[in-house]
Amino acid sequence: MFGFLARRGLLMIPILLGVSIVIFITIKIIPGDPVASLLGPTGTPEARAALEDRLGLNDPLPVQYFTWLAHTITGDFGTSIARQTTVSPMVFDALWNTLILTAAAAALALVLGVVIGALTALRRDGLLARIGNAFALVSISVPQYSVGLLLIIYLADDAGLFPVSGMYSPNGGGGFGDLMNHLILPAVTAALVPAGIIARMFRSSVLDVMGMDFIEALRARGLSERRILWHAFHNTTPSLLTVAGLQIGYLLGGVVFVEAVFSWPGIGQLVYLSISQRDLPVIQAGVLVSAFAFVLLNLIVDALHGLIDPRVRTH
Amino acid sequence: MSAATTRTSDQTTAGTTATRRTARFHRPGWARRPGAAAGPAGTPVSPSGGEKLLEAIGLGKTFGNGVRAVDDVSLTVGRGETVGIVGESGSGKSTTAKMILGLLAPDEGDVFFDGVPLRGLPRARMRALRARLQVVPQNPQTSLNPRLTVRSSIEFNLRAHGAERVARRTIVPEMLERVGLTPTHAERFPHELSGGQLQRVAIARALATRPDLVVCDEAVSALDKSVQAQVLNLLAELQADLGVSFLFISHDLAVVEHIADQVTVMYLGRVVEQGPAAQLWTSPRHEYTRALLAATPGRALEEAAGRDRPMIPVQPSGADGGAAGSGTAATTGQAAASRPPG
Amino acid sequence: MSTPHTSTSRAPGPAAATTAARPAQPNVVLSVHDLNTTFAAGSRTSNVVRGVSFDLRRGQTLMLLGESGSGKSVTARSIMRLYGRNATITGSVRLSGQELLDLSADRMRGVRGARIALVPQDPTGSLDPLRRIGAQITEVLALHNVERLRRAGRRQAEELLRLVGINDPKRVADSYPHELSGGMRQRAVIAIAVSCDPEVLIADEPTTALDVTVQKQILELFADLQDRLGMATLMVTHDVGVAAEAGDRVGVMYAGRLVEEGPAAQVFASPRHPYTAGLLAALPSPGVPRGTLRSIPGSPPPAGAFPAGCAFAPRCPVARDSCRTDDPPLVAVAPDRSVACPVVNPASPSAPPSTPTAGAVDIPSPAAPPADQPSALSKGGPR
Amino acid sequence: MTAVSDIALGATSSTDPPTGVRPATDATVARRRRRVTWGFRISAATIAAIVLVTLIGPFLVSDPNVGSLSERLLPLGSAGHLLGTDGQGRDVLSRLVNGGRPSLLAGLIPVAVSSLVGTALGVAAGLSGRLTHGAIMRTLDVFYAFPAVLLAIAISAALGSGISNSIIALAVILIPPVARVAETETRRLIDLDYMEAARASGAGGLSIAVRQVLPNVAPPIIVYCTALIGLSIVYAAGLSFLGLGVSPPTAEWGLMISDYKQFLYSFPELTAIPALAILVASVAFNVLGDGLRDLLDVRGETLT
Repeated sequence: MFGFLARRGLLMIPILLGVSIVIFITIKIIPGDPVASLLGPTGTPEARAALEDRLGLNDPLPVQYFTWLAHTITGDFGTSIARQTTVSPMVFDALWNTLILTAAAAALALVLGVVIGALTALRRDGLLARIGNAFALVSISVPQYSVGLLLIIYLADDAGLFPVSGMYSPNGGGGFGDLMNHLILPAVTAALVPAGIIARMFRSSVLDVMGMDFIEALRARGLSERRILWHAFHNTTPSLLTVAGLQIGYLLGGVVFVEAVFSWPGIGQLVYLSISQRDLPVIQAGVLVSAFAFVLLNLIVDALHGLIDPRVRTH
Repeated sequence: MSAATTRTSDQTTAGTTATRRTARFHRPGWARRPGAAAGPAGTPVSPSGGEKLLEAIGLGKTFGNGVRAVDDVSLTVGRGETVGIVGESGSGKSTTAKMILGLLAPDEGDVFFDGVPLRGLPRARMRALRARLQVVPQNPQTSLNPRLTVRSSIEFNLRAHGAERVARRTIVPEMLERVGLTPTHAERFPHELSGGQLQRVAIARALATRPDLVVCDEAVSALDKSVQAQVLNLLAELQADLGVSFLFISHDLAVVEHIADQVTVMYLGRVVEQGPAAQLWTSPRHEYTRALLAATPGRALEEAAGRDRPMIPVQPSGADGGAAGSGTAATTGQAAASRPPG
Repeated sequence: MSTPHTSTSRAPGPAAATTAARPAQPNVVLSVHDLNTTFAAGSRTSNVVRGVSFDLRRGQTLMLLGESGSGKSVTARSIMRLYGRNATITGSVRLSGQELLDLSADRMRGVRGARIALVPQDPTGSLDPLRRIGAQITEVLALHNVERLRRAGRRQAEELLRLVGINDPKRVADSYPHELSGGMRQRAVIAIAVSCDPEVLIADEPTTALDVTVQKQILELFADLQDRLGMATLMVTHDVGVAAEAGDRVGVMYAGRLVEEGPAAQVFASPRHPYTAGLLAALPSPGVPRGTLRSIPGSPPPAGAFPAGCAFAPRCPVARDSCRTDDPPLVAVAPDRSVACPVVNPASPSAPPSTPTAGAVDIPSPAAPPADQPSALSKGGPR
Repeated sequence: MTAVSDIALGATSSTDPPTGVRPATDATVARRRRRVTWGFRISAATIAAIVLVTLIGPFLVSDPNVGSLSERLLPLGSAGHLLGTDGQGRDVLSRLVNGGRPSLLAGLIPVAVSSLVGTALGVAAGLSGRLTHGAIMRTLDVFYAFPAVLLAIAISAALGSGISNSIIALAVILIPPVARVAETETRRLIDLDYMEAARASGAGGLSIAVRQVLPNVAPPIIVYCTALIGLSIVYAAGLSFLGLGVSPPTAEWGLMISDYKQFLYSFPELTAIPALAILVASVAFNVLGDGLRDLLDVRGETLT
């Protein structure tokens, strides 16, 4: 098991390197002149040359890359151009907020997806199953930014049940209950698409397993249908894990829209705001940190996969 | 595909005369080749007297995971001869077949086809050579591409060797009739055919380029026994008519004994016994061959055969399904006549 | 997902004797009578098993021999009522006198695994890939023997593995299915099947996925277990050789029907039904020159799409006109032997219908040899 | 992205097939299920209607960019303005109809591009030896390591706003999943008997890829990409919503939502109308994908 994890962990290194290269290149092709925006309109050519030199912009690209990478690995993402503060705390705060939202949405999506998936697989012709299928189909097609807006109107504003935006109320609150209250609407919005996808995949997976030979063998051994279902669900866990892992990763990016609508102070909103301000270091750091979280998540999913499925461990 | 350069051999003279690649396909019909084994069906071609068509010397293959799949395997296939390879799973028989087909490069040893070593053969020449070296795969359900019609599957092989459209048009129905189907089968998809019919199509596809050697990789193992007999008879008949050689790979000793002149027994990647089929059956030398023979179910049944059965005359080979009447390639009266008194 | 089934008309068909009329046979563990299985797919129905009857005695192995689509596996599964709602099973299946088709789903569940066990074809597919072998055995033990403790179950599991010829039961019990070889897996599956000491063991092509040398070991294991545990075995196979080696009796199936039934040695030495004869003649054997195998023309009809009359008639060399309209019943032609063919058994069309083992009337047949001599084929002969 | 099949449970799983013509292989079971579903028909009709409206609609409605402030924020059903007017007095129906073309194109073109590039990459990787396969797949893995939407935003931002840049960004993020599906399908074939026969036939690699592999890989790719169109439309409108797609005053669905959300509390229907348009188009393509799966008998493969 440790060997298995170590192998998977090692595989992550080249991927992370690739990720860093892609980010570095993306930032390099961004139009606009970071030096000019740092200097402001009054910068002299001399000051400009000095700054370029200080920022290492005259070095060959590979050197620039490795310098950048060395800083990045130590958690030094530089200084925000727009806010003139160090990027790291900003980004890690945002990441934490995004993770809270993602975790809540993922839990919701998983529960909803598994319940609907199991329901539609086992009661294939019932009315509930039809409703479940329709829900799954519509929810995977939903544009989150508009669903979020509509939820704001009907639940937050008209009914006054939930706060409209932000993480905490400005006056008072700030506690766990306050956070939960703010969390519900964005989490539901973010969970819709992954819930639909998990439901559909889980349905297929249950049907798949129920069609396998060993299910008949269990029946021939006299097991009750409930017990057989238990075996079947156990056997769907590897594929459920894979799908759920992918969906949580998708959430990490997909919450951008949700964060924008609900003014949730996460990575997505940070990156989105920084784009309009051409705040390169923040964009770099935001995308890099998200990708890192994603890769880490994959590692965890792999580990769980190995834990559940003995066949994965030995191969 | 237009790079039709040289062929290594001409079929009719069995020499190394270079001919245009497409010439192969412009012959009218399926003439009986001079020089092909002309005896009555079933008369074994002398194993040693025949001309060497394929020679594998000291083949060895180790896979990436350290498994020694094949170790020092040598065998010879004469022209117009059938050589069987018997072995259980993991014996290396399929790996050997892949190396002989040139689909897998051996770590050690060499394969000579008609005197030409496959190792280091330029790509173009190897591809040209493949017209003469074909394969009939194991599982009738997967030996044909499910998304292609029978015609497309056969034409694919022909196109690979530069057969022009006109030639392909005539060869496909000809080949289908040759294996006991009808030209109407050309437009069918694999899922519309039975297992026996699928293997007939696979045989037609393999023979379409008029090969010298066909590797039959467990080609009848997945068939029902009553259908398997039809296909075995068909193979024997095609060999008698066309003089083609077969390398017949199977785990079924009884089938190999029946169809092959020479048999190679493999165990854990090595050859444990080689010799004439009949001798192997009656007086096996190696311990493993004896064990294999003893384990072959129904051996007792085989020994008791012929004494009291069958009490009801059963017709000799006919085609299975669909093609009742015109399309059946019934075995020749000759073959039926040579049946031993029952 | 219960296992509903319909056990409807028990009305005797024209060709079937009533259940009551059958004399109780000593040692008959499983008695199948006029078994019919029909599957419904949408509006279509297909009758896959058609009036199959046979008796199975204690300590006996009956081979159901047939090619693909002959209904042999469906027969085996119908006996265990393993099909869902889309299958209709009629007739009678009696296990030691108890009618199985009348049992409630719950009670049938108690029979499965405990009194009738199944060894499926593919040992890999029939084990839960995510659970250790030991746990899969103890699960069944616990299921059918509630009072047993978990640890005792584990010890019992290891004993069972030893019983099926596994030398290091501890290791195997702790293994996952994918860590074992095919032969080992099949042994584990057999251990599960015999764990509750069943009266009847149903094995569906138990050796088809195995190499011949392993196959031999597994067949020997079956014989050995049968001697030790005294159960009756119903084995399904497409392999004539396996049937000849391992069967006391053999039932040949074609197109959902039993066409010939009798002691294995006699059936293979002197087959009566044209299909049996053709099947045997089609086997390659020494002395038959290449290219002269006597194959049966055509191919077996697909399951559920059987021609009218005798389903074999279109491929039969001796078929008469009447064969294409009348479906011949299975008729006793000698003590212990029955054949469903009016041509080889001319007395039959007017003769009273009879069940295979009724043994009441011995209809002398000109086609039958005066006496079936025991041949080299008897079980336990040279292997 | 696990490949899953919908093959019914129960009777069809036994070795001796009770129904059906022949041993139930993948192909035969699936072929029997081939059918045109109602979902397929309805979704195809819906898509045809949407396309028709976006093609000829603009000629039938008023100029989407002309409005008078005196007519701003008219409610639904007003005379001459069926769907009312927006904050600048522009006709909402006109903007909706005119917004269809950029919205659909921004969704369709990335899928078209990525399906071609992704299939080529996937099949090439699937058929190549270890080195090439590894190189292609590991490169794709890197793109896979980004949360897709975030990567699209980053690329869009890097290239600058504008519809063509958002199309490029979406194409880049859609290539890896398409390539993975193609690679998985190709690998599934590679050891099959007929592929061995094809290699043994002497045909060239390209010929094998086109004539033997593609007919098998194309159906699942078509099904997958049809569903991707729905996703792509949602993403494209989302980029516009964030201000990274088309620039004002062009009418586009995502931009309409972004424009109208300021009136969210007073005129929620303004936001709901373009949102509904996106939802209908997206659902239609997803249902079409499901229908195509049944029609082309593809083992299930849904969005990731």
